[in-house]
Amino acid sequence: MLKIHYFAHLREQLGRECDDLVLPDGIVNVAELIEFLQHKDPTINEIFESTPKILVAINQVVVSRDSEITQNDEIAFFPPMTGG
Amino acid sequence: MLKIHYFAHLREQLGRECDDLVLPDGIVNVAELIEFLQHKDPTINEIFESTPKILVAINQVVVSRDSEITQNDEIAFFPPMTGG
Amino acid sequence: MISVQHEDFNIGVEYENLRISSKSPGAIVTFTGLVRQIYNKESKDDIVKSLYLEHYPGMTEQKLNAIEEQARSKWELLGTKIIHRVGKLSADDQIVFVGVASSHREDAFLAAQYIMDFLKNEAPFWKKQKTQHGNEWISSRKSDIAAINKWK
Amino acid sequence: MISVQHEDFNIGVEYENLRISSKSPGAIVTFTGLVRQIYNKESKDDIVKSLYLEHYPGMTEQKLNAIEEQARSKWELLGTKIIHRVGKLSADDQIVFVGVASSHREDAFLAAQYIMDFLKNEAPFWKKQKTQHGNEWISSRKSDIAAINKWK
Repeated sequence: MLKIHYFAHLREQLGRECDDLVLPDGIVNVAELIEFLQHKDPTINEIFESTPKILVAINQVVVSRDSEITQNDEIAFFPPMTGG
Repeated sequence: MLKIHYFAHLREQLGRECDDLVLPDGIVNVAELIEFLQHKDPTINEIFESTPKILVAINQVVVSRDSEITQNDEIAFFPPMTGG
Repeated sequence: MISVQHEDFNIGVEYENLRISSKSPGAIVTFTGLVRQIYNKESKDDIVKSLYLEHYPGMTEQKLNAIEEQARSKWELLGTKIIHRVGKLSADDQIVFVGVASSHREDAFLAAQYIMDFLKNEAPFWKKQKTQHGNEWISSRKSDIAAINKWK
Repeated sequence: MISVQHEDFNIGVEYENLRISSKSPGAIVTFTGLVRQIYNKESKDDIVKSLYLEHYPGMTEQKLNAIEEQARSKWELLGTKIIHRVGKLSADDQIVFVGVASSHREDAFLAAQYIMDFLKNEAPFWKKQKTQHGNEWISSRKSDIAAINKWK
């Protein structure tokens, strides 16, 4: 089971903090997962269409969109950091 | 009357903090004053001979050795600063 | 040492802790980031009423530890401390503290700047500000992204 | 503001003064210089027993004010404070404090470094240290002289 977290305005637009998802067959990397989520959820589609830069972390490490995903990974989507 | 101050190891070697001196005739700049003091005082001569870099200030501003001296100036001799 | 916390912090206490826990430091640099009343210079009428700081628990702590470790591997440091607050803050509140103790001032200054530059760009915190015009998530600044490049 | 004094100072108090007197700063950087137990790395058995700090009354204050003024003309600063102690100090004592408040961290970091670099080279202070081998006036360091050049 994948755990997918959303932060900041992504979380707010979506109206929830996270999703649980069984890694669908044929989904190998981050780009494919995003495409899958966009098809499944119109709000997620809207968020990814309207937000210029969304970062992705796998197991709490920021990765590129061609990074591989495996079952039980912790995935997170968020805008660029603005702390400090 | 010139007031001549000595600081740090110059003051210690000399055994005094300052000298009062009527600006001697013909002494126009710092280099000439140093030469005059070296002739007058063997300890000052020794200090200037043995110390590689002595800084000079006229009226509390560091100046070069060709700077002009006028009566009533406050002169100071000291080694490079080591504060902070 | 790092801490992600809701509570405020005290610079005097943090400084003394660094001073005592480091072995005979010659230089201690502290950086404190605070909530400015006006965040954006171009819209001077936007007075910040409050700021909400969100973070990614777990990843945030991991990242701050990694940044601290990187700084300690690049410079000879005798002590480091990073504190970042989360939750609701008001104008003029303290947000972030970085303290660095070293034998020499260059190392202490560079390490503190390095930690802040990477914290800004890589530690998962997000700011939402409330002004008289409503709530708004703050976008990342180009100058902060550029700041990273000087360390490469 | 500048102060040349025999008395110790308190970083917490100095920080709070800067914070209160500056109008809504976004960044406050403090630098504190302390007496290291071992001043010279090459002679590790020379433990500093005490340090005597001499200065040139009048010129010192004038120079510190000028350095502070230069920093304020180069960066957008909301508040600055320089304290330098004189007289007899012991190992681990605080010697010098520089505090800078600004809207942005880059300005605060750069101004604090600038002030320290010029203070080291241009403010008339001289250190004499006492170790088990006796008393010795400390020579100026090449690295401190070099530090000035990066601002030119």
